[in-house]
Amino acid sequence: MENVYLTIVLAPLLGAVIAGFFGGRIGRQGAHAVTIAGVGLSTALSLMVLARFIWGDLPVYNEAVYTWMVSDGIRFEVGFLVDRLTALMMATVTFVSLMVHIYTIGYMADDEHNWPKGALTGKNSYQRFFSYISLFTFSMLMLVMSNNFMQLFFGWEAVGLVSYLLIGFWSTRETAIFANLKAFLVNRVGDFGFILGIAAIAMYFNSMDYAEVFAAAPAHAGTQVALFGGVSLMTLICILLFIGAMGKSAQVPLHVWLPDSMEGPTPISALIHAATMVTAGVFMVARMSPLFEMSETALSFILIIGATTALFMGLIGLVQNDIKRVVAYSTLSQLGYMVTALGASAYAAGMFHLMTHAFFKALLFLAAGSVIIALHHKQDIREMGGLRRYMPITWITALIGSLALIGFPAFSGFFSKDAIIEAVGHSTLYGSGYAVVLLTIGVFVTALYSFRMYFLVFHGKPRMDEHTRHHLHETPWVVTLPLVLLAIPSVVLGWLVIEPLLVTNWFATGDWSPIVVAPEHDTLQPLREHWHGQWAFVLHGMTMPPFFLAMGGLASAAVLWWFTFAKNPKIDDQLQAMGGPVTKVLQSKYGFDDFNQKVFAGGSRLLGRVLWLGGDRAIIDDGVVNGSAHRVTALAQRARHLQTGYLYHYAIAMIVGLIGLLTFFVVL
Amino acid sequence: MIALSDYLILAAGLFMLAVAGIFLNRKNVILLLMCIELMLLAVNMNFVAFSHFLGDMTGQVFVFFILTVAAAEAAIGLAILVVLFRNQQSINVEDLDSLKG
Amino acid sequence: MGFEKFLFYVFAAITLFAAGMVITRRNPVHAVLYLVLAFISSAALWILLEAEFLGIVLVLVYVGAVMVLFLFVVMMLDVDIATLRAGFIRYLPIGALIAVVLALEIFLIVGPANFGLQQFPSPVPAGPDVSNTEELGLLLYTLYVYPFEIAAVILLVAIVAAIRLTLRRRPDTKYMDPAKQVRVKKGPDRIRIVKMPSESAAVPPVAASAAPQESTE
Amino acid sequence: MYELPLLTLVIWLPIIGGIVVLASGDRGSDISKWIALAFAILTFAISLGLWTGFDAGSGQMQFVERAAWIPTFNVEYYLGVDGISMPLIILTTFITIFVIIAGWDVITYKPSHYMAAFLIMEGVMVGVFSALDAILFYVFWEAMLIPMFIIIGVWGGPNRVYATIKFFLYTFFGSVFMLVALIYMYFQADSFSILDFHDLELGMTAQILIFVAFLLAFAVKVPMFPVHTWLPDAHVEAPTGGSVILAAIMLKIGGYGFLRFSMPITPDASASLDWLIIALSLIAVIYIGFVALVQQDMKKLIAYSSIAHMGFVTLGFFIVFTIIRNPELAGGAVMGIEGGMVQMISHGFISGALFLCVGVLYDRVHSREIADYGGVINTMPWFGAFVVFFAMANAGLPGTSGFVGEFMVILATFRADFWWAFLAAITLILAAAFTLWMVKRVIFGEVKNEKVAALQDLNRRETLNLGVLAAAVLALGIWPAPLMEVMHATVENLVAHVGECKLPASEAADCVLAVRASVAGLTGQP
Repeated sequence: MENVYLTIVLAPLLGAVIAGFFGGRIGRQGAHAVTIAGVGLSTALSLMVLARFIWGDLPVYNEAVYTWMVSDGIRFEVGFLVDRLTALMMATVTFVSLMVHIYTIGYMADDEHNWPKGALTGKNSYQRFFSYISLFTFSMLMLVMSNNFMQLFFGWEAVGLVSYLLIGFWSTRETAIFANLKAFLVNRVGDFGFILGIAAIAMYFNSMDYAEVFAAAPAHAGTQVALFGGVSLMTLICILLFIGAMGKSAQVPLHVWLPDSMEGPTPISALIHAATMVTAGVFMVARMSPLFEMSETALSFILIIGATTALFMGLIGLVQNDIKRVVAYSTLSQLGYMVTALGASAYAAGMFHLMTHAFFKALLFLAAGSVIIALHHKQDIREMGGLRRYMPITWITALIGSLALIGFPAFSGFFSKDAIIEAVGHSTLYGSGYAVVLLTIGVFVTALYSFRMYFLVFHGKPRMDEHTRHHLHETPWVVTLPLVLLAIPSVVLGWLVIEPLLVTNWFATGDWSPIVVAPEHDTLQPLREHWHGQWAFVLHGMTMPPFFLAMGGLASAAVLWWFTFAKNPKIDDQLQAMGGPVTKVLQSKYGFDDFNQKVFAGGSRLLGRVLWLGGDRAIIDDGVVNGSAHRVTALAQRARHLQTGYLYHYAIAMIVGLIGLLTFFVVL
Repeated sequence: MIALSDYLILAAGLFMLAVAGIFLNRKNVILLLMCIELMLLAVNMNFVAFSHFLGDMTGQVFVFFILTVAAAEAAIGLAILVVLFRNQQSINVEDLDSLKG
Repeated sequence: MGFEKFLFYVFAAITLFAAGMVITRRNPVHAVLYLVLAFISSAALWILLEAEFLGIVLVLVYVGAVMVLFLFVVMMLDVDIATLRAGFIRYLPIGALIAVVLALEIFLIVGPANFGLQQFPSPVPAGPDVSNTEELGLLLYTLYVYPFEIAAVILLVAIVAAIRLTLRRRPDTKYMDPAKQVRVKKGPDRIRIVKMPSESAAVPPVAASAAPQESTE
Repeated sequence: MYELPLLTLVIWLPIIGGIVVLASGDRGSDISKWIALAFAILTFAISLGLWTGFDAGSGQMQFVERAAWIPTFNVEYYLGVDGISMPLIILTTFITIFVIIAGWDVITYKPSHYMAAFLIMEGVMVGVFSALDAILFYVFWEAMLIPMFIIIGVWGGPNRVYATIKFFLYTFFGSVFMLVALIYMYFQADSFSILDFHDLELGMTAQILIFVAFLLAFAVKVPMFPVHTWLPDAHVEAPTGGSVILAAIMLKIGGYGFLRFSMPITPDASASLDWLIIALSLIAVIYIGFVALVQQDMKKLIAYSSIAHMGFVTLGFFIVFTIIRNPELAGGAVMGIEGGMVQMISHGFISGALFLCVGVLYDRVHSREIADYGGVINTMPWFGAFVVFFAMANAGLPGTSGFVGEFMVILATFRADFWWAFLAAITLILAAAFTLWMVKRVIFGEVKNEKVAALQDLNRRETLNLGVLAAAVLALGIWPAPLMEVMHATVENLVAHVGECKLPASEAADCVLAVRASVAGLTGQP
């Protein structure tokens, strides 16, 4: 199997290299052909691997490809661990990536208009874009298929790099290059914690290998570290690792980069900032479940952070008018759900939501992209409306995506989200009460903002200008095909996989279980005990508060729209104005951006200037280095008067010295 | 008998006179040079006296070398003096302060 | 008091007296002459110390050569003695004071208490067949041959330096350089061919007659 | 079996080459440049023999050459390499090639002298890395200053005189103390062999004085806070090639000195004063990181970033003692030193490449101010790609060589102390911040002015230069194992050596604990 796995990883890399370095020579056709071929091959093989895990009896693969280095008895290797968890992620990543590749053909078709005239960067931007997304696929696969922490960190940073390149893809736009720098730095804050976590593992386990670390972990369950007045080793490691996940999965307060990253082209918003990369944190925590299970403190921490993100980021989505930003805040909120699930030890539920979310959020983003293409890169939802008549496929698929997002019964989101809320409800950890309340309210908010956007975009009278409206038409097949292909799993996936994923513990292969849950934390156990098939789950879910809240949100959006907005298009602004201070707080995104900008960015620049001008220049250079030279000069200026130039003065000095010396000898 | 100390005291006296001479004639380079000759003479006197009283010829060898060097010094010193006078029309030490700091 | 001792005191007195005159004489020529006296009496004292060779060398070399050199210089230079003597009286007390202090200190050390006859008994006088010159020569040409050579080189250097320092080229006197005369070549040094523009007929007669004269010159 | 004296060849071939280049002169043709290039490549090719012939299993000195030089004082012509110096020698010969190529068209004033200076520099630096005799080392060490002095002083920028003198005085100031220490040890050991010094038994007071003397010499070279201020000035004024050599190799000599002299000769003093070096290293990482953030001049920014990265090197070296002292720790000491070594090699590539990048811009626009640029990628896309790549490497992105050393040092430091690792890891954020902020302002954005609009992309020569360096950075990042294997045995030897007390028998009772007391005694504290 090694060759298969290597092919899965290297095919996109090869595509990226060819498209990136020889983009000018092979042209647009060549570039998208070669990258799609690469990713397509990966997808096919990944699906094959997944299929063989489901229906065959593929053993878990855990081997090193080559030894990166050996130092001090620790082997740093590059290798793959492919079990069912990995296979699921691989399939999701490659499939969504393939869809995005196809979609990009349409989205980037007229990319040269996005560049200033004469800029050489605009010349092969199409090929470069394909190169980047293929490179991303490679990096993400390296991340999920890793069997050790070093390679995990490699993938972790590599996806960050590609994200940096892609957010700043339109490098002449000031907002884009601001956003990509911000994204990279905020992610680096997370990585800061992550690398310390890895260092802690290296110190106490003397190994980078997952399997070895997990095997040795129980022995360290009671280890205490003399920090902060004594914490358990596992808590330290888990919280440090989770700080990394907070960066990548955009959890409060490291979430600030994600909305800004919407400056990148829409396909990558779908691929990287919704479906795959941001879920890396979720995947990582699930992968590390044997460690996280040993620290209730860390789990509580995760629970609270996740729940906070889930509700409060959703609220911001209510006041956004940029179509992509609404979806972005919804992504933040959904990531919060996944993380909360992890905190409640419902790793399977988190992975389940990750998967369903990957499909329906990619779908929503691509649908938004489709709308943006049709409107010639206008993104303000107040200038849309009535698009369902012009773009039927986009409309239907977007509706499916929205329904899946809000957890409409029987859609994929319903299963995953209900499972999460139920699991969190069963959690007994500190903070679980807080979490379950926030998540439940979050359901209402999700439905409200999703359908606010949906109605504003697809229903009512068209509000765009005449010129644009005349040119409105459905986007080409390369755009709509991925929409349709993503819509199908958005509907049926939940129904199909909830039973294996959550109930029968499909992840375990033989005696290898990637997801480990301590019995006392097993919040999915009640679900398993009362499992009577999907129908029963749906029917049961429809009696629970989240369902009513979701429907309430949907209904509120519909009512608001139907009775007010359809008549008065300005009503949205007025409503927001009525919100007063609350709206202000939401529009300022709770002030995180201003705070970071002023305190961290401004503060470091100020500190740097003080240290440079005060420390380096004033004290060291002018004070000590040039200062000592000046001191010597000044002293010499005074001492030179001793040199009168008169012979007899020197003679007297000599004789006086002689007398002194003689006196010294005589007296002694 | 003449003691070693007698010679030493004589040499010391010579030396003192030379030192005093430097003070008194502090402006006349020629006299300064002469005083230096006197000092060397005093030193030589000591060497010869010690050589005699210790029965060691090395002291006289040293005097020989000192005489050589003193002759060379006097020759060059006077030559410099001549050049100096030619350039400055003076051998007044007070006029020679180009080394003043 | 033996004759020897008497001689010592006489010459010692002469030496000190001469040295005192050297530093107090107004006229430098006198000072040099007193210096000669001091040297000669010192030479006598050295002979008393059985250092005959050095005593003779002192007279021959020092008095005969170096002091004459001093005299020449003193007489050659037109020295304004008055300004050079200024401040003589003013510095007399401090000069005397320093000299006395120094002398006292030295006497304390070199006095009879440390270097008297008890400590350093007078050696037995050498017989008439002992040659001080020979002994010195033996030492100089065996053990001290290298320093001796170096001393010679120093003297040579001093000669060269003194000549070089005092040598000067007078701009107002004319010299012949035989080397240059010998090196003259036929071509460019003896004959110079000057190219002239050819004459034209329109040139006025006055100019035409003047031109050939210039060219032959 | 007859063996070529490889080390002698690698040292003297470029020096002879330099003389030949000087003799060839500048007669309007490129002949001197071709000769210089030929010598540089030949030297590199020969130096590769050191790698291929190296026995990685042995931590002993190899390719040893030994001949009497000044027998009166037991000074020898004594050369040899181990796993620490060999990679540095190859780095030197490798980088020199690019320096010569980089100066090809740019240097118009006496190019033959320029090339010759670099070739001689190369030979002398190889000499520093391979000398096993203290006096030989010292001679090379000081000789190194001369070509650099000339390079900055002749081909430098407008303020070059100040920068050269500052550079010279700083480094000279440090090295005289080292000479005193070396002579002291000669009287103790009756030999100038560095390996004899390693086995020399020294009392605590002597060790501390020697350690401080070495520290002064090496800290200036590294440079460590607070004796670092010569570096930004020297870099700013130096021509591109000078900056590259300075950053890529000369700084490494300080780090090499710590490994070859300070730690093995005075292990007890190092152990008792390691807190000082660690504190200075952490200050370098953080303080300098902040200072780099606000630089207006690209070369200064990279210079400050070099200081911060070299802080990692010294940190990696000196945490060893904390780890050794802690009996609970199984390992980590070797990783710290190896991490520091990898960081040195990698920094050689990355900083060299970054300076070459600045040189590329400077040759075209004649400005190093960040504010004079903006949107360079619009006119120079390939160049922009290289800059982003090297910037990422500078920020320690995994997959590039910049990551390997940082990663290992952080891993090892964590064993020594959580908070040290915490502070060291801040570099992850700071390095990314100052490097990428510069990239944002210079490379990205809209074309800022006409000069930028008129820029031409890389020519073939520049592409070759940067491309090869990029390949090296990538190769080392993807597969550092070959480099690690070479130095492994040596570093293990070194760790075993510095772990042993060198105090004489009379002080043996104080070996670990009384170390502190002795320091207190020296400073007059109870």
